[in-house]
Amino acid sequence: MISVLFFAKYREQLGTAKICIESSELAAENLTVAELKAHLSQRGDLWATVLNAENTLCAVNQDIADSACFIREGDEVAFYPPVTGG
Amino acid sequence: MISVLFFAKYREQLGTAKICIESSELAAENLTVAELKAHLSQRGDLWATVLNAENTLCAVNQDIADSACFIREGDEVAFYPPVTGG
Amino acid sequence: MHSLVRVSADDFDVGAECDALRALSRRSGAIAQFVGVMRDSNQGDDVLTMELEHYPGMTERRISEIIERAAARWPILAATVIHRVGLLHPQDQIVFVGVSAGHRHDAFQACEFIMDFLKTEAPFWKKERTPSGERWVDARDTDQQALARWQTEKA
Amino acid sequence: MHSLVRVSADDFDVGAECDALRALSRRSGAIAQFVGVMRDSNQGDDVLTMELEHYPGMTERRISEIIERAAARWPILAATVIHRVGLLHPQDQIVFVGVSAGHRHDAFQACEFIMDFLKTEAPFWKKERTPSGERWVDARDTDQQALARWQTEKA
Repeated sequence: MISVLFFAKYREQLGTAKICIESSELAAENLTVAELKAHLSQRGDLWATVLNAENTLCAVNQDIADSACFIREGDEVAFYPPVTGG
Repeated sequence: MISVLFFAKYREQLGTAKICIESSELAAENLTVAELKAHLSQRGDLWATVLNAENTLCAVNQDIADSACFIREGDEVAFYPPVTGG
Repeated sequence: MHSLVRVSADDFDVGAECDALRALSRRSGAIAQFVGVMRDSNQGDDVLTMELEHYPGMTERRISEIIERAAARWPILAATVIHRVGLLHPQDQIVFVGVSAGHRHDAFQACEFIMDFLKTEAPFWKKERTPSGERWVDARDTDQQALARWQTEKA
Repeated sequence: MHSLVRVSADDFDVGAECDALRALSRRSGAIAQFVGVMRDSNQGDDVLTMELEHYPGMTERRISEIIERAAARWPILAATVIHRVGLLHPQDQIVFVGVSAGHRHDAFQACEFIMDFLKTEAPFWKKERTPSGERWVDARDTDQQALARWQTEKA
């Protein structure tokens, strides 16, 4: 299972802070961030828009990750908009 | 009368924090800082050394002053070493 | 190098944080500090309140990592970063960055460096409540531009 | 622009000064602060105590003038400078410079500018007591060099 978290505007737009995806749902055992985005984009236009927005950021296990980063069983993935703290 | 103040190392070296000079003591009515230095240097070698040191600073009425600055009756003149606060 | 990172809904006491930094090292001669404060307007609109969201765990890790980068670049003795989350009002304190060093320029540089990277890398998000409703604050280009200095300017 | 200058033997409360700066303007989003701290060594020698002398009247005037110059260069809302005189011990606070501005880079720049000019223009003198006796501290070339930046660097 992998956990996928959404923050801030994306959390509100998608109406969820966290989803869990069973490995059995996924095509490959080790998929990339790009592949996870493609998988989740099947959930609907809103998901596709949020995940594929140019400035959407991704973290895997709380480290910033690019599209080519691999995701493994048990990982925590997060998608979020540009940060605005401080 | 003009007041002449000395600070820090100079105050200690000359053994005085303040001297008062009567106008009658001075050759001219309006003298420059350079002329005041020359006048005070007559007090001895130590005075000449302190006043003519390259990095000795001068203020007239609490504004930084160069050698050409005029001093007038009632003015407050100060000589001091480079500053080291903060 | 001592480092303290705290993310919390609680307000902080700048004097106590400064005292703590000062007490950590007898070699400290300079403490540079930054306090971010909530303004009562943004982009021409009144802002009544603000809600700060963060990514628990990752936020603290990113900030610690930013402090480590600063410490690798300037000889600093200690750094403290405190960031509030939750509901804030105008003039509330939002963030504290304090850096202790032997000399002042190192303390100033490291403090501003930490603040600039916190602004662009630490996962916090602001939502403003204005008289016409709520809105998420957009990231500012000027915050990205501020980073350019740290690539070109010599420490 | 609000400005406060205080030269005194009394210690100061960094938290209270920060709160005061914050309370002065609802447009303040950034408060940059510097606290100078007494080190326990200088030029390889232990320093037991330090005595700070100043030129009463002129000191306050020079500092006010430095603040005015900073305010002419950056859009700052308020500035506070506090400097102690008299007998100080290692780890004591010596000087506080706090600057409030709308944006952080202006606050940082003005704060460091004020500190750099205070170091070279405000009439204070330090006398150190070391195990081998008393000595007046010599002015440092690096403090003069720090000023060069403010002639060349764009605000």
